[in-house]
Amino acid sequence: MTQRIVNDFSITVGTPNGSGSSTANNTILRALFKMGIPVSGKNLFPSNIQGLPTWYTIRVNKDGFIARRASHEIMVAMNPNSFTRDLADVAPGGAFFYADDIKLPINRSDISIYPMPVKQLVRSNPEIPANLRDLVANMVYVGILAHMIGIDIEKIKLALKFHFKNKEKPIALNMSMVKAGAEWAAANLTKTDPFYVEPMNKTEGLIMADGNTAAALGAIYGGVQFASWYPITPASSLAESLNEYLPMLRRTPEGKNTFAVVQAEDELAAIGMCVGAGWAGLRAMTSTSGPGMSLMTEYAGLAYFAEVPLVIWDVQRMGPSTGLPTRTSQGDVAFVANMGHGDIDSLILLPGSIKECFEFGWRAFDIAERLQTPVYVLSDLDFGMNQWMSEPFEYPNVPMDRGKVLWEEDLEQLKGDWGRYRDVDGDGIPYRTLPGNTHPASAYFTRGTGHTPEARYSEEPHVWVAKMERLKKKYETAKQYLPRAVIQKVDGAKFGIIAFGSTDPAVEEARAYLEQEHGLKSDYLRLRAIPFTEDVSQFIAEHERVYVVEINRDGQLQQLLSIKHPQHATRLVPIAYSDGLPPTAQWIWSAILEQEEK
Amino acid sequence: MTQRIVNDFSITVGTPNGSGSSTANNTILRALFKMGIPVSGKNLFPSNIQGLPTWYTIRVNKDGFIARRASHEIMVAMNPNSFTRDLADVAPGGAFFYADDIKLPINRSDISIYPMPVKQLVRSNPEIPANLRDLVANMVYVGILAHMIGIDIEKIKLALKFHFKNKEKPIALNMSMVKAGAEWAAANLTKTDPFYVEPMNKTEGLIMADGNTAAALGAIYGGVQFASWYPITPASSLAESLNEYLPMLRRTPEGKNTFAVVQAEDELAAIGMCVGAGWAGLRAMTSTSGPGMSLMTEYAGLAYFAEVPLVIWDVQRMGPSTGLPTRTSQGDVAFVANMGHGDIDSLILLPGSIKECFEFGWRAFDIAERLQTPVYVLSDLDFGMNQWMSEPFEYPNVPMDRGKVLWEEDLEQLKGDWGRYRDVDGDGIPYRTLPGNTHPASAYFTRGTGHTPEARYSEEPHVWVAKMERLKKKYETAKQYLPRAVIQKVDGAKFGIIAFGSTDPAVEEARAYLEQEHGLKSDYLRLRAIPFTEDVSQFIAEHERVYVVEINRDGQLQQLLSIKHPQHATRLVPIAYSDGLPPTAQWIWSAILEQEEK
Amino acid sequence: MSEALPMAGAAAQVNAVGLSKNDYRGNPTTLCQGCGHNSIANQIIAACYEANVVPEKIVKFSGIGCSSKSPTYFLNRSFGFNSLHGRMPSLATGALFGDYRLKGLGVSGDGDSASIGMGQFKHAMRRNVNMVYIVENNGVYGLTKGQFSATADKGLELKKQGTNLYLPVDICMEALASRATFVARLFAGNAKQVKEVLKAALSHKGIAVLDIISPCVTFNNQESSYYSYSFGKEREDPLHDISFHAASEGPQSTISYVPPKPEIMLEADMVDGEIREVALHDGSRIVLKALDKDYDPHNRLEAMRVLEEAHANNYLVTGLLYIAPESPSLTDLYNLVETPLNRLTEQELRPAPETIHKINALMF
Amino acid sequence: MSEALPMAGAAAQVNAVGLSKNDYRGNPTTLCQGCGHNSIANQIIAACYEANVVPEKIVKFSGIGCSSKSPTYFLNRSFGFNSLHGRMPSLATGALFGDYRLKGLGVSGDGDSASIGMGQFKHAMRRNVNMVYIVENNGVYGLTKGQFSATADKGLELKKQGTNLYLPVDICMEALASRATFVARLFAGNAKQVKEVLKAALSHKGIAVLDIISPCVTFNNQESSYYSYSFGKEREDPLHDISFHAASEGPQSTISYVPPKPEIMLEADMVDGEIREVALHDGSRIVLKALDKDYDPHNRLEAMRVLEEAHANNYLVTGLLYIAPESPSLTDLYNLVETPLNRLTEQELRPAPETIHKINALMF
Ligand SMILES: Cc1ncc(C[n+]2csc(CCOP(=O)(O)OP(=O)(O)O)c2C)c(N)n1
Ligand SMILES: Cc1ncc(C[n+]2csc(CCOP(=O)(O)OP(=O)(O)O)c2C)c(N)n1
Ligand code: SF4
Ligand code: SF4
Ligand SMILES: [Mg+2]
Ligand SMILES: [Mg+2]
Repeated sequence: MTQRIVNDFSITVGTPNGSGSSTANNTILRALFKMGIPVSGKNLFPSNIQGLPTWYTIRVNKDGFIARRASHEIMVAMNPNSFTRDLADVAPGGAFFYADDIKLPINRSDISIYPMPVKQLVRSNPEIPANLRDLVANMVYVGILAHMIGIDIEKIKLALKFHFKNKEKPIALNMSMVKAGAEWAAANLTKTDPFYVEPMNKTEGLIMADGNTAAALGAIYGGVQFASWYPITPASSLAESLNEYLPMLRRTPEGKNTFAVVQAEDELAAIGMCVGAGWAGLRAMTSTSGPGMSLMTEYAGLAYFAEVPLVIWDVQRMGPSTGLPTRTSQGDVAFVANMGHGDIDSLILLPGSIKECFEFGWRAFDIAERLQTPVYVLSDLDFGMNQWMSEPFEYPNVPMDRGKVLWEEDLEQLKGDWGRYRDVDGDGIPYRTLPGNTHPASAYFTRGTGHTPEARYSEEPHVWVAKMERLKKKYETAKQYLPRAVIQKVDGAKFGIIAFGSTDPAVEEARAYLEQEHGLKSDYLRLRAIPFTEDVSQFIAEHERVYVVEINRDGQLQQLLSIKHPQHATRLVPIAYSDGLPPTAQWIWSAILEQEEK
Repeated sequence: MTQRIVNDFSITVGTPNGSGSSTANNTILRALFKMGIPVSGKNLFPSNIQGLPTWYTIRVNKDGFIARRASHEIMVAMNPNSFTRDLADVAPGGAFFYADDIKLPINRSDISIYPMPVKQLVRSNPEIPANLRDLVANMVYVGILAHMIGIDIEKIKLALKFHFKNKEKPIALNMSMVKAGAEWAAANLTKTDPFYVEPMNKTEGLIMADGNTAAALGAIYGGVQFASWYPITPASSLAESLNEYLPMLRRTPEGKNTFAVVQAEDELAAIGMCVGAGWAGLRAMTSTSGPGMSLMTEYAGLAYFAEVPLVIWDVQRMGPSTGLPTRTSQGDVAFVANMGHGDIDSLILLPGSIKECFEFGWRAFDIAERLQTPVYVLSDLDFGMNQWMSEPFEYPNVPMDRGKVLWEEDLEQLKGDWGRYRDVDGDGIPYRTLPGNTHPASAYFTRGTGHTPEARYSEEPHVWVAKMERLKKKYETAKQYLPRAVIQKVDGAKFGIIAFGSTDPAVEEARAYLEQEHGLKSDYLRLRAIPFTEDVSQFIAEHERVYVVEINRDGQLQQLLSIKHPQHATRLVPIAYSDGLPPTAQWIWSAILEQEEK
Repeated sequence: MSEALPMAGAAAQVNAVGLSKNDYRGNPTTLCQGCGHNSIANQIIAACYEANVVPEKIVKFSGIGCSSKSPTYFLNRSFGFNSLHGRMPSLATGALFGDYRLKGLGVSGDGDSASIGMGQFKHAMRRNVNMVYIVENNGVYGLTKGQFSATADKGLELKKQGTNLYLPVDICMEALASRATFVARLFAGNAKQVKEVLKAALSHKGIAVLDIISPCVTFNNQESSYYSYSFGKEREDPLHDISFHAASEGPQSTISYVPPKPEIMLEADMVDGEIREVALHDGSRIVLKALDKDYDPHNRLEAMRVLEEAHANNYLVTGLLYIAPESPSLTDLYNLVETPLNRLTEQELRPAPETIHKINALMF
Repeated sequence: MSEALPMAGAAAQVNAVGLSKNDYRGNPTTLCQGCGHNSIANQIIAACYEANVVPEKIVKFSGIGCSSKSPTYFLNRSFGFNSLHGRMPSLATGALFGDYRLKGLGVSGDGDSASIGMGQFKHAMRRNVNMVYIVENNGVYGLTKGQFSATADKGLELKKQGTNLYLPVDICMEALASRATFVARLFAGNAKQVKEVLKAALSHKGIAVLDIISPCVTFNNQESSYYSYSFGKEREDPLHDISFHAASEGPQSTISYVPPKPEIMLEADMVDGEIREVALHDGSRIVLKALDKDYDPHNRLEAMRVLEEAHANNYLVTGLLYIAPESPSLTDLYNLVETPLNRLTEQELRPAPETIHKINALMF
């Protein structure tokens, strides 16, 4: 047997969709996390409810690199329909566990092969009701794996306790199968592969969460008052998390709600409701994905032009069109930047971690209300639906910014002399009043057509130009309210990298690899908002080559950067690729190497 | 009296909307045209049916420069509500005609003032029924103007004959008022202004048409089989022209239709129907403007991805949002280029004359069917709804290109072995079959989700990437089918200008001015399609400065050019402005001068 | 803003909430003279004045069209939002959550609601959004110059448009199918009925759909159309006379735009010519006078029958077709705090700092 | 493409157009086992086989959802287009102009047609598009994992979603309000009835709306819901037995997918238990057996009454609710040439060269 390989490999489980493997997979993930080992788990699932092949891939990495890897050292094959392919996919020297009721040829001798008598073990447990057998079958591989690579059974129990909210019956039932698996493995399997896990202390103080939950919680701490949504993968769980946590966090002692969540009839209506609510002074949000974004275009343009604050979460999936509904991408950047006919500027937030999903969850409202405009938050399926290690969520460190709102007493002071679209402060941001304001001068009329500073209809050329120029000014003003980029500089960097969102772990790993293996040091700017602030321009100016990493075909962010930095357009090299799977470090470093070696 | 100014001035008529002045104004325009003088007429009208101020401005220019001018040498004021402003707007030394029932102060002495007893002349004509008085009142100013500046009364009669389709009664009625006006002017007015028209021969062989009619006729000669639309200004008259001319040109001898036009319930449905029809093998088109474009986004993405040919006319108006529905703009370029979530490439045609509206009317179908993709044609309100002098429409000079379609006999030959999305020819364009094909191997299943070359559903990463890369290849292939740019080079050019669409007359005039007045010669590329072909790149490469002229705030085309020409991004200087009115040469030359003098 | 202020110093007659009719006016109309929509705007002003509505308690909504322009012609002291073509309902739905005490007053057109807006219109009814939803129904697209709308009769001919090939949408039938809680068909030329039903609608809790036949004098005034004045007047078949009694005449609190009073419930069974009162949620009432027959506006199927009959016999039936006075409106269903949502403070909206630890503890 | 070819050399039983049942099949389902949608797909296969439909004469359409996936599970030899969520009707409307001889067969879901698709659904009915429009109605969004759709009952509770606050859309009531020319409510568990009504629907000219209650075994199978199997089975209240007689048994021309035959008109007045034949546009017939009462499917209001009654009494009524056999379908209204539009040649489509001069002469 070769050298032990500890805390540095990937485990992939292949099951049929809907077979209930997610409990098992999450249990492995959580147990490893509780052992203190950096991990990530990614669900690579089909757009289907039951039956099609699905995979769950867990990265275990002692150095904290938790991007997906393309190679699978340990494969658990539970699905006859993907068996052959799963077998082929095991890395040389890897381990292949499979349910032994699958009777298909096994033609590899370079890996360790472990049959698992799953059905048999389940059936031999008399406590398991017939209708639950298929469900708990998955616990068998948890047990076998635990024994074979050394997952702490106590941590598995912790994970199950969490999963079943301390309900004893299911915990016991599932644990019995885990143990049966472990015991069977102890008695029957001889380890021939080198992969082991060992406890560490690298996850202490961290939490485990998905980006949609984080975003919903962030919004709740941001005081969201109104949310309208329409179901769509991978965004649905964001609104569903609102439904889950709002009653817990946002009911008065008398049990009354300080919020309303409406499931709309479609995305046209979802955003329409949000625009209405935002206009009426509520912190309003909607969440959707590509097809929903396309449908929201017309209302988004109205909100921009009529200056209505609202927050739109786009949990990106693979487009164009219906595309791959259950696969991740960063393909909506260019679209969102141009979302609407006519001249449009979009404020875009780009969370780069689960913690930032939470933070931008509340911060987006401050920005939207301050700037009186839609704020788009671009997340993606990888963030939205996968479990990630994360720093704990931080309570907002600044008071809410409700922006420029005039109430009765303000109007009293102004003697009713105000204009909805007057640029009083010279920052391009006007004042607004809210429906329900009982001052007789409070009301104004809002429209998507040309209007004067007093909100009256106008087709006058100079009135139009003044309005549009003010909006442009507002967009400039916005920069001071947007999160700055996160910049890492190292001595001797040969080039810069710009990235955003869920690619961060892969970028970090690629940087480490390039430095270690090729002596190529790099600076790194993680972009967190559009429009680009001065620091971004400076970063570009400081580097002769800047690789712009993104999960799409066309290098959309690189294009936007080019537009704003014509003098440095040739420095911006797109590293853009999108095949539906979360990015790997290898993709990034090999693409950069290819360029560097030119 | 100063020097006579002949065939070089502007006439502007101010009336209340809906007062029936368009017959009168068109009559002046047509009569001047028939006198052989280059003219243009532009309707500057409100988004309203009756009552609000509206203007019609006619440019008369012996040198053939027919862009709008901002100064009005002759003003006809028929509207009390715009009287004061109209008076103020007359160029010094100009002439001011007004209906004398408007009793408002006249405070200018630097212009010629001519009161017109409009009501009186109308009432004094016993042949005019009371209910038509207001309508024909406008003919009075036609007659007075005719006498005062020398419009040939016979040509006015020709214009009215055309307008009333040779119906004697209305022609006589209107002519009587024209004559009454002319006679009254002869008897009562003394000319103190210098403006005259004189016959020329500069319009011989030309026609007079608007871009929407031209586009509809072009589509009809292109064999349009299906059109679905939803009313919207300024696009409605395109579809309405289809309704007008299709029965004349596209019925069989038996009186049967080779076409269908459906008024849809909205733009989501209009494009949906078009996608259905295009998929089923029809030359399908829809026409709309900004808000409709926004609504078409989702289906546009599907058509791109599922590779369905269709033609979408965007007759641009002022956005964002509802904007100024009756004002012109070129503000949808960036949006259309990115129309849909996910990675998108749009084929865009940019007609630059009325004749090209006709030509692209048919050519768009050839391109759409050849490339199996949506083709966007960007026109605008100025083209779409105003009358322009134009070269006559030319019968298509190439046979129809129906693209790669397999019928029963083709499948017979292939023994049914084909795949909807196979790249057989290496140009990225696959073959397709059409519903109704009775070969048992003809059918395939179309979807907006990932699919193999055999059109089966697939989520495989490499299948996705292959598909998207083929679409990119197709976009490259497209270049050979798109109209080339029109390039004018002159010796000693100091810079280049890139423009497109309805700005052409203003650009030409600005170039002439810059050369004559400032010795600044320029080369000029009139862009006619996106993606940019090699000639565009070369033009940019050849000039140190390239001014990109467009009617929008953000320099949208300039941005797209920057993206594709990073090495020359700094050369591209946006000359972008948009206030709702058709552009003037002065705006262009002054913006260029400002840059050149830096 | 100052344009919305009542004329200073005017010694006008005032209503129970101390406002003069001027306080209910808007800007001058920019619609065509004689447009049916104008008379509806006037009746809105009159109804609000007479019903002692506080203008700040009304929020105006509209889509896009000539009809949708009308909200600028009345109630300058009410907030208003002229939204997108066909998408008024969603906007109103969201906006009314801002302050549940506000009443929506939406003006839409037949193109706006029955063509492009069909989906949102139907879903607003399903949700019983707390608004008066007026469809100014002229069978054409006025603002885009006279194309057929979805309520145009099949076979109708218009000059530039040819023949309409599709079946008309019946706004009232749609409202009934979607279980709208207040459905009336009116005729813009019948000012009094419009005003009285409007007052009733303003008092109704939930959605009140008013399909008001409102002829377009410019683009659809042919003899063969339902929507022309002349024809409308002839064919009109009034179902009831409705008159509105404000439940209170005294000055009102600024909280409610409609006079609150003890409820007066509707009696059972009606006979010909009987006067029937329908109790509204806030205690004010409408009185129905049965002209033709015992008509019970609480029976959805009966309303459908009347519509079908009218359709078969080619006439217009006007009046209050249906009312379900006891249904909770949308905001009622959300168990909201008493303070309007848009007046909640940071303290009320942001969970306490200590909760963040509990939340983090849940994340594993 | 070859996947769509019938299995070579199979000596299967064939129908009147010479096809075996295999020729009507699709790919294996990827829906959940036990999903109501699967049994509907099977009945589509059976109905088309028995009705001697030529698969190339059918065009399949769908929106997005579990239901909308089904078109890949039947009729592999038919063209198909899985379009956008809620936007199938417009796509079908345009596509069927390609060749007016084709029949559309659309499969949608309740989310797809009653939530996001409400507007297009209604307008397809107004236009009487020549298609069978199946709504596989389960009251939930299956594919997005169990949220309420617009047909979910008010008050329904689902684990992750809480309580449904809004009134349900009644697909059949909507179809009737929009004057759909063929309206049926069925239950996916009742295979025979589904098949027979499907055959009738395929023979109908214009739009045939089939609201098929099709339980989602995965996300909506509670006792309190209309759409669960158990409940559905109990409550189901069959209106008629419908059996389909093809008017001709001989092999058909490839032009028509349904056997053309001399028309047989419907007789007047039915009594209990009587068998009634409804004549369809192409001469084939359906036979209705009145189970409960004299039910006349030609009376729209009666159909509404039956639905209202069922609603009031909390049961499901299944069967053919309404048919208007003589209405022209959309393509009939367009005075089209005999050759299908998509087979016209350049000669037929491009006006002759000399016409351009006339056109230019008109431009002044
Ligand atoms: C998305 C969109 N499509 C089209 C239009 C153009 N448009 C403006 S008003 C209108 C029709 C209005 O008809 P209706 O609602 O009946 O109002 P009316 O003018 O007849 O009162 C249309 C189609 C638009 N503004 N937005
Ligand atoms: C524009 C858009 N919004 C949302 C979705 C996500 N989505 C896919 S299927 C579906 C609901 C399907 O429900 P239903 O039509 O009832 O079909 P079922 O799955 O229940 O058969 C939704 C919301 C989408 N594909 N497109
Ligand atoms: S066009 Fe018709 S609907 Fe519009 S304002 Fe004029 S009369 Fe009214
Ligand atoms: S989730 Fe429900 S609707 Fe979807 S396939 Fe499964 S059972 Fe059918
Ligand atoms: Mg209308
Ligand atoms: Mg469903």
